[in-house]
Order: sequence, then C-alpha cells, then structure tokens
Amino acid sequence: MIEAKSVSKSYGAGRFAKPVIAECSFVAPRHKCTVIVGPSGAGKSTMIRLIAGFEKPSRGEILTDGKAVTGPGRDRLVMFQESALFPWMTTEQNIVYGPLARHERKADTVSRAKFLLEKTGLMAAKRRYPAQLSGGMQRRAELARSLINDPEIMILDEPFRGLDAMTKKLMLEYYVKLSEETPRTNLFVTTDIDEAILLADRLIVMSAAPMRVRAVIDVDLPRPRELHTLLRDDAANALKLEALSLLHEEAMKAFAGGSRAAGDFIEAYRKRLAAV
Amino acid sequence: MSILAPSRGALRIDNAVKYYGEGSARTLAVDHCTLDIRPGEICMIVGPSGCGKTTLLNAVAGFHGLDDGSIHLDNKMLCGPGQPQAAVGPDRIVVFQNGALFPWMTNLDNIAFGPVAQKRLRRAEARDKAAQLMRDAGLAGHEFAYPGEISSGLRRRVEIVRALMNDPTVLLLDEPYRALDALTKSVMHEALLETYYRTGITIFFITHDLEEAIFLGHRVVIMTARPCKPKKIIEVDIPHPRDYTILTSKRFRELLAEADAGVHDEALKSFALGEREG
Amino acid sequence: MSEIMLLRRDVIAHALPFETLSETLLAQFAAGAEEIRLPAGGVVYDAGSISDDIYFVQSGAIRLEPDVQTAAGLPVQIVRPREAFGWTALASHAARRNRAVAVTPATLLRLSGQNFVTMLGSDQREGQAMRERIAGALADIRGQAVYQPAPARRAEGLGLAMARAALWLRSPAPYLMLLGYALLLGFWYVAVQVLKLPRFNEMPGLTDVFQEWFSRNPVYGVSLFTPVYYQHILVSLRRIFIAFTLATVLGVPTGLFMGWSKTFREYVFPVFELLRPIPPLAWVPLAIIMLPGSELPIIYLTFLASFFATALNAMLGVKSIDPVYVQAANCLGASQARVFLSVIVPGALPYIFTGLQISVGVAWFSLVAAEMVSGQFGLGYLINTSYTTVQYTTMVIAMITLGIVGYASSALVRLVGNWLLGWHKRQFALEGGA
Amino acid sequence: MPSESIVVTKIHPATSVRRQRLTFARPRLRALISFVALLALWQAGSTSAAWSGHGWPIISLVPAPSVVLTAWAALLTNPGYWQSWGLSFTRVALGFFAAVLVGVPFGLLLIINRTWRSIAFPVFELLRPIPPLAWVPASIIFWPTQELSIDFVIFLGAFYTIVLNTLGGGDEIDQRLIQAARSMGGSRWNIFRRLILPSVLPSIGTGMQVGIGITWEVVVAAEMISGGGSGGDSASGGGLGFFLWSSYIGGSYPDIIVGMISIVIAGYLSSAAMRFLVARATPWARGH
Repeated sequence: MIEAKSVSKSYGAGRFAKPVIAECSFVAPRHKCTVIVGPSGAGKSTMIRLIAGFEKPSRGEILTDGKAVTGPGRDRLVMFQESALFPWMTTEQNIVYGPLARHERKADTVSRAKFLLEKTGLMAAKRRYPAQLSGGMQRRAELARSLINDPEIMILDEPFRGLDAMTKKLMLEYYVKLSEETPRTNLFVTTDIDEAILLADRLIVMSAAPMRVRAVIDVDLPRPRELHTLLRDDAANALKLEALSLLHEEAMKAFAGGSRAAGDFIEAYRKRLAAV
Repeated sequence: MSILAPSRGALRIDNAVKYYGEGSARTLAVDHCTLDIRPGEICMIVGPSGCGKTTLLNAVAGFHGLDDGSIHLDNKMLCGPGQPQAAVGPDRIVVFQNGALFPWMTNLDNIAFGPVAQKRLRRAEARDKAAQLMRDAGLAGHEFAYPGEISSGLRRRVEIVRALMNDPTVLLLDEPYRALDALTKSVMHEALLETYYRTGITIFFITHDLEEAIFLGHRVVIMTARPCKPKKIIEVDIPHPRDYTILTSKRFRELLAEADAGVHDEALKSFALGEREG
Repeated sequence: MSEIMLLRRDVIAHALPFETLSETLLAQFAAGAEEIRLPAGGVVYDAGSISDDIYFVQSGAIRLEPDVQTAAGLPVQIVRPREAFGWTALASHAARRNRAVAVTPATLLRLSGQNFVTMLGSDQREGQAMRERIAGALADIRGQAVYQPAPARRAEGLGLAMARAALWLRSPAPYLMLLGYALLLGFWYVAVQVLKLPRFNEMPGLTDVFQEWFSRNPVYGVSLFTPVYYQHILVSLRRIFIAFTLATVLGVPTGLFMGWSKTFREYVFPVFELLRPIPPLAWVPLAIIMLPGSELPIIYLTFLASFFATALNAMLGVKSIDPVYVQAANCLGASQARVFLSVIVPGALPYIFTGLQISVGVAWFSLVAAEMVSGQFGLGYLINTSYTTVQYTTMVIAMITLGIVGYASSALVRLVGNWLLGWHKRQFALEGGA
Repeated sequence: MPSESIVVTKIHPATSVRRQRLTFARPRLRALISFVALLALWQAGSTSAAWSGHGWPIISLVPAPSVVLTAWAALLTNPGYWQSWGLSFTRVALGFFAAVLVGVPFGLLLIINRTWRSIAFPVFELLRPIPPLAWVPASIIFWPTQELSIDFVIFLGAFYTIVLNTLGGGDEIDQRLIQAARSMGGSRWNIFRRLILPSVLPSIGTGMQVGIGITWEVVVAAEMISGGGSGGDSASGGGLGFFLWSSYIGGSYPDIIVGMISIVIAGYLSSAAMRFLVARATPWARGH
C-alpha cells in the first residue's frame, strides 16, 4: 500500500524554482493495481522517483505499508519508459543480478531464474545481449529481472510506450494476466486512457503541471479483462468518457502553457545540478 | 464531404508498382495500388508497420520514382510512363515522422523559409506573413524561440504551419504524431482539424493508430501487409466539426471495431514477416 | 478560498494581459465573475452588438470570426483555456468587431465591464498599471508592435548564469580547486627548494621562476617587462594565426564538399585518408628541403595538422545532418545552392567548431616542435635555446607562457563557436547536454 | 595531435569500425584513379628538371617515388633500419602502457569520487594546454637517461587523452541503471565493478586507440628533438624519428620518405592492434 501525504516537489532555487508537484495526496491500496494518468510533463515520472526513493520530496511524505520512504529498496522496484537492462550483461545475468548482488543462495536463485525465463518465453534468448533482443523481449526481460526479487510494490512508468501497436497489445494482455495471478501492489503510470481502464482497480487523474490530484475513480469492471471486450462494454466507455473529459481539459491547460513541457525542463535542470 | 469543397487537391494513384533492393534482394513494396483521393478530403492510410505506406507517400512527394503505374494531381501527371519520378515541389509538402524543422533557424524563419527559397516573397514580407499565420494557429509568442526550445507538440504545429505557408495542394503527413503521448496527440488532432476547417486542404495521412484514423479521416484506407495494396475503404460518416467527445460515441466504436477487424490479420501477417517498428 | 475560486483565480491569473494582477484584485475578479456553459457552436456574442463584458475561457475553445464590414482585415482567432477575450470593446467603447462562437463545448467566466472598472478604481496604483497594460495590448493588436525581438530572453540567460554561479560558490568545488593548485605549487616548491630531492634539485625552483618572470631586469633578459619576451609570443601567434586561417579557409570547404558531393568524395577522400595519418612532425625534414627559408616550413607544419582536423570534422558534420532536412528543404522549393547554404552549412557548424577547437590545439602541438627543431624566434625556440644555454628559469617561463597563450587561443575559438551556435548551445543546455 | 583530438576520433572509431561496404566497383575505381594520378604527378614533378628542362617549384626538390622504392629495398636488408623500428616501438609501448596504468585509474577516480574530482581535475586542466613536446627539454633535465625522458613525453601525450576519454565515459553512464541496481540491493563496490566499469570500458577503448596514435606523433618529434635536435648531443638517438633526422643531416633524402612511410605503417599497425583488443574486451558493443 502506498500513501502520499500532501507531497510537493520543486526544482531549482529562488527565481528559477519550478514547482512540479503541488500538495499531491493519494492512496494506492494494497494488492490492487492503481493507475496514474495525466498530461505529459506533469510530474508523473517525478512522483515515481519520489516513491522509489531516488529523490526526496520538498514537502510532505510518502509511506509504503506504514513506513516512510527514505531511499531505494527491493520492496519498491521501478520499470522505466526506456529499457534499463544492463547492456553488457546477457539476459540471464541481468535477471539474476539482484539476488546475486544480495549474496542470496545460488541454487535457489538459479531455479527461480529458470522458472521466470520459461514464463517470459526468453529461455532461447538466455545468452543474448539486450541490444540483440526485440522491444517486447527487452520489456519481458526487465519484468523478470524485477519479479525475481519478489517486490511488494511494482512501479511501471509508461513501460509499453515505445512498442509498436501489435507488441503493445500483447504486452498489455500479458501484464494483466501476470498481475491477476500473483497479488501485488502495482502502480502504473500512463497517458493512454485505454491502457489505464484495462489495468486499473483505482484510477487517479492528475492535473497539468504543477501536478495535483484532479480526480480519483474506482474502476470496478469485472476481471479478467481483455482489450476488445472493453471496447464494446458500455460501462467501460462511460468511465473512459469521464476520465477523458478531465484529461482533455488538463491537456489543453498544459498545452496552453505552450513553453517547454515541465518534464523537459526538470530533466535538463537535474542534469545541470549533477554537473556542478 | 468537406465544408468548403475546394476545387483542387484531387490525387489519383493508379496501379502504382515499386520494387526495393537490388538483384536477389529485390522485393515488391507497392503492388498495383489504385487510390482516388477527392479534393479537400482527409484520407487516412492505415496499415501494419513496414507495409510500404511511406514508400507510396515518398512516390507522391517525388523522393523516389515508381517502377510502373502513374500518379496524377488535379489531372496533371506527376509521374508515370516516360517520367518515373515526380518533381519535388511546394505543391506537395511532407511533414515527417520525427519532424524536420531546421534547428538552427527560429520558428519564424523556419516558416518563412519556403516562399523566400522559391523567391516568391522578399524576406521581410515572408516574415510578416509567417507571424500572421503563427498568430492564427495560436502560436503567438514563439516566433523567436528555436525549435529545440519548445515542446514536441508545439514543434509539430509549427511544422504544419510551415507547410501551409506555401499554400500546398496536398499535405502529406507521415505518422506526424507517432512520437507523442496519447493526450498530447488528442490536442494535436483538434489543432489539425481546426487548421483543416480554416483551409480545407487535401490531407494524405499515414498512421498505424486506428483511433487517430477514424477520428480525423473522411475515409480510412486499410492497406495489406507488404507489398501494400488497398484492401478495404471505410467511409467515416461522423459529421465535422468533430471533438474528443465522439471517441466514446457508439458510431465511433462500431467503425473502430470494423477497422480493427480489417487490420488485425494484416498485422499478424506482418508480425510473422518479422516487421517490427524501429 | 474554495476549490472553485482557486480554479477561477488560476484561469484569470494566466490570461494575457491580466497576468500580474495582485492577489486581492484576483480574488475580487474570481468572486465577481459569473460562470456560463456553452454547447459546441453556441454563440457568445454577435459582431456589432454593444457590450463590454470580459470573458475568460476556463475550458474548450472559442473562435472569433471577424465581421466582414467592420473588421475585414482582422485574422480569425482561436481563444484557448486560460486566455481572455472581449476586453478590447471595454477600452474602445465600440461595438463588437468579432462574432464569438464556441468550437467545442466551453465553460466561460464572464465579468461585466462595469464591475471590472469599479474594481480597478478600488486600488488606484494597480488600476492605473492595469489600464496601461490594456492600452499596450491594444496597440499590439492594431499592428503597431506586430512582433518584437525578445530582449527578455537574454536577461533570462544572464539570470540563469548568475544563479548557477551562486550555486557553484556555495558548493565546496571552488575551495577544493584552490587546494589542488596549492598542492601542485607547494610540491614544486618543497621538492625543489626545500628538500632538494635527488632528481628535482636541478630543476628551477618555484620562487626563482616567478621572481625572474616578474623582475624589471631579469637575470637572463626575459621577463614580463622585456620586449624580447613579447616578440617571441608575437612570432608564435603570427605563425599560428596564418596557419590556422589557411587551414580553416581550405579545410572547411574541402570537408563540406567531401561530405556533400559523392563524386568529389570518391576522388578526394582516399588520398586525404592516405596523407592524414602521417604525423605532422614526420614532415619536418621534407618541409625544410622543399620550402625555402625557416618561416615557411614552420607554417606549413602547423597548417598541415590543422587542415586535416578541420576538413575531417567538416565532412563528419555534413554526414551528421539528418537527410530529412534536405528532403524538407527540397519540398519547400529550395534550389541545390540554397539547400547547401541554408541546410548543409548551418547543420555542419557544430562539428566544424569542434574541428576548429581541435585544429587550434593541434596547431600549437606542431608549432612548438617545429620551432624547437628550426626557426629563429617563437616560444618553442625560446624553450630549446634556454635549455641549451642552461637558462632553465626562462625555459619554464616560456612553457608557462605557451600554456596560457594556447589556452587563450582555444578559449577564443570556443567563444566564437558558442556565440555563433546560439541555437545549438541553448538546445544543448535545455536538454541537459544530452 | 595533442589530447583535444579525442573529440574528433571519438567519432572517428565509428567510421573506422564500420567497414566501408563498397557495393559498387565505382568508388574503388575512382580511389585507384586518384592514387595513380598522385603518384604520376609526384614522379613527373620530381624528375621535371630532367625531362622538362626547368624544375617545377617545390615538388622538384622531393625525391621521386622510383628513387624512394629503390632506397627502401636497400634499407630492408640494413639492420639499423629495423633497429630504429624496434626502438620506436619499445618507447611507444613503455610510454603508452604507463599512460594506461596511471591514466585509467586517475580517470575512474574522477568519476566516482566527487572531492577528488574537485581537487585533481582543475590541476589536470591547468597543465593540459602545455603541448607535450614543450616538456622535452625539461624532461631531459629531470630524467637520468635520454630513454626515460622520451618515454615520459610519450606518457604525457597519451595520458591526457586517456583520462579525458575515461571521464567522458563516466558522463554517459545511464543514471537509471545505477538506480535500478541500488533498488535491487547492489552495494557500492558491486555497482562499480559490474556497472560503472563495464559502461566506461568502451570510452577507455576509444581513449587508448586515440592515445596510441598520439604516441607515434610524439615519439617521432621527441626522437628528433632530443636525438638530433639543433646541436643537441646524440648519444643514444635511434628510433624512426632519429632515423628521419639523421637521413636529412646525412643528405640521403629518399630515406626520409621511407622513414615517413614506415612511421605511418607502424602507427597503423599499433592502432589496428588496439582496435582488435578493444573489440574483444567489449563483445556486447558489437551487438548494436
């Protein structure tokens, strides 16, 4: 269970302070799939970095299962938008990196890795380097690398955005089946409303930058869900319209601002800070 | 049909054929493709990735020639027997997938580039007209920014204004909103429709996103997997002007299901062919 | 303030020209405004109607269509969320010149002209500022100031640089840097003059060198105050300047053409790649034989290294340009010559300047060695002769001077590069140097 | 070519690694034409005094290719010629590996330790503008033997390049990878060994390829200045640079060109060896 208590985050000092998240509070219930949806550059990725513990909020705090987040930990693993597989390690070496780094029992790790390789259909690509895998295979390898550590919370930041339409559809249905099998708290970030409605038990609609919660919609569509059945399901479409009208308004607002999306500014600013 | 029913922009492609590669690796990319696009129509070309849609667009633009068949614009032959490759010209302007605004010119100079290059307008006149067009498109205030300084959504709109500055007969769009996230895309769609309502220009739009095709198009042409050939044409009878609320209307969902059925087995075929996006 | 008021305040606060209103006035406006909802196609007001209400768009989009009689020249305008319209009538008390229609379902905040004027009156200073701003915006619309360059942008750049400098000073970096310099000079002083370590004692000491360098009448006749010192520097600089300019004038076009024209590349590049790996200083004997006098060989050697670096980078610059830009330029009707001037040259510029920076460094590298082997004047010559005549302090002075002059010349090239490459630098900075 | 050339050749390895797949014959034909034209021009120019009565400017002073070839044939059997090759190669090897042994750790420390970077990097940047060859006289004074003084200058030539490239590699490390590793419980040492080192390795490879190229340029000049030099004592001398200079002093001009070509070949051999070594050390890079 993740709880954000009036979290604010801004980058830069003095005149150049750029508020990215403004008093944002929400709860992601335990063993449920919570989806955060909002315009690009609104600060969703920043919120993920705060929950994962890579950065600290300027104000407010984030609790996971009651205890405050102080730094990265194996209970909260993140899957980024672009692949974060280690290019110089083979698929198998990538997957077993976590347990080996924590010096866990080798036999146990090897068997779990074998199970996950079969489950993700990557057994044939075991010895290949990430650069030699297709987009879909890279995503599945990264999922396996996280799941072997059995995290309480799985965080995914628009993981399927770069994939072509067909692979994206396959990966989405694969992920839904996976999350329905083993109960785990999932936090999924996207700008695609169809993805959100397919996955979400709870849908949190975020405003344009500076990000704050615009609406929380509990999605109680029956499980297991499939993309083409949702297309014809009127309840799903009603939900989609409700979320879409909020999102459209926020997107126009983010767009009316016109200048560089806040996201790009933050990224550039963080890199310059690192360089100083 | 379009509100303004202009007289120009009829693009007629009849059994265009195009091969790729040399010798043994010579593969057929476009296979006897015949397509009639009416003046002032938004025609959406949909098909699985790598099926040859862009090859067709490049032939219309004149970036490469055809091995057979011909293309006519308002009954003037662009390319055909005797003249395999069309001449590149400002009557058919391409907006590229990852954008092609000159990063070293300000947005204003980018837009003013066309008429100045064709020696139709002097630099000062072109800049004034460009500023005017930017204001119409709601881009006032970004005249002196460089393309690298504005968001990707805004860059797309500046590029379309740069195309419209040359008063083209046809606008050739090659998956212009592919790199954008879903929400920015919906805002882009409304901006494009707004521009269309003002200019009534014929639009030849390539995409693999069905929702985008049905939301924007008067007609959606579904292409086969490689080599591409029109397989099915869907008339989108949702009236213009359209906005995001139609996305959940019953008619829209029916059309989407119909298009999805058309594309599905083609997508599987091309997926089997090992075609996958970059 | 309730959620709705907060939302309204947010809408009004961002609408031009109401951007910098005080909090009190914003609150009054938000309270005074009335919310109206319009379906797609709904008419806000017709052209020619008399009313001076001000409208703020909260959501959806409004189209202002100019009435043919009274405002034929005005453009069709689309008003978006967080923008205002209708306030021009307030200032000019004339009839509406546009017909305002909702393109999409829209929610607007209407503020009657009368309320607006009374509220402005309540705060004298703020009211006056507001009136001036509306007048200014009006002038803008009538085309007096159609568009003006953005002076604010430069000030913003300066502000950003100062903020970064302040940040830098607060971090430990500058003090550690000074510590590093102190360690270097300290080690030099201690090793040579205090402990007189075995191999170090023959080297000139820190204090000896600086004493000689700054003394009015130096022991070996070379210091900041002796003209011969500047003569050496000037001779070296002249040689660098000639060789560097020649290398640029010949190297950049060669590189650009090698990148741009396939036939030129297929003929010239193979020979270019044959000659390029020859270390510049392997040419020394041949240069002395081939070229008369001592000045020409030195300039030839310095030119050689710079030319290859410049030409290669100019070619790589052309290759780095995305062919899409060439296709786009062709589409826009540009002739081959215009494509070369407006796409190839600016596109290759970042690489060209990388090449020029290397070319300056490489020029000094070759110049020093060439001057050491032959030549009457120059810093390289000074280093060698002061070594052979056992005037070691002058040798070190010459080495330090060489470092300073070398650094200054490449800094100059970098400066010109940054100035010329405004677009690349800013994009570079904004994208965090990616 | 001093250390700044890292930038040009940082791009260069891409072009040299990517084999030029010459599909048609035309480019090769044209290359042949330009080589033949160059040789013909050179031959005609050098012998112009003989057949055209008056020597062309500059080129007529240069020995003709035919003369050079015969000189080279004679040299092949001369042990002194091969001894110069041996001496230059050992000097390059010594200086270069010293630069790698010192430069790589120096660069890696700059990446992982912020205080070390704030102290050492400004000093490194302070000394870098002084061209390596300006150190030759000072190096002769400092080092006991002539041999060591040349090796030191070679060391300096390669050192700057290797450090800069290693540091450059550090900036390209993808922070998300490190964050992912930390989340999975990777310790600081584990992250350095299995993340930072492998991701910087390609840049170190580039630095070594460029560095070895520079060492050849430095060794030629250093041998010339210290060995031959204007009036310097030529006790040990030896090496291709000195061979060049002594051929000039001794008046056997064709040997100069033989020396120049030999240096190009030696330089190419060492760069090719370095490229091979780097390609083997980073097998994943080939996957791109």
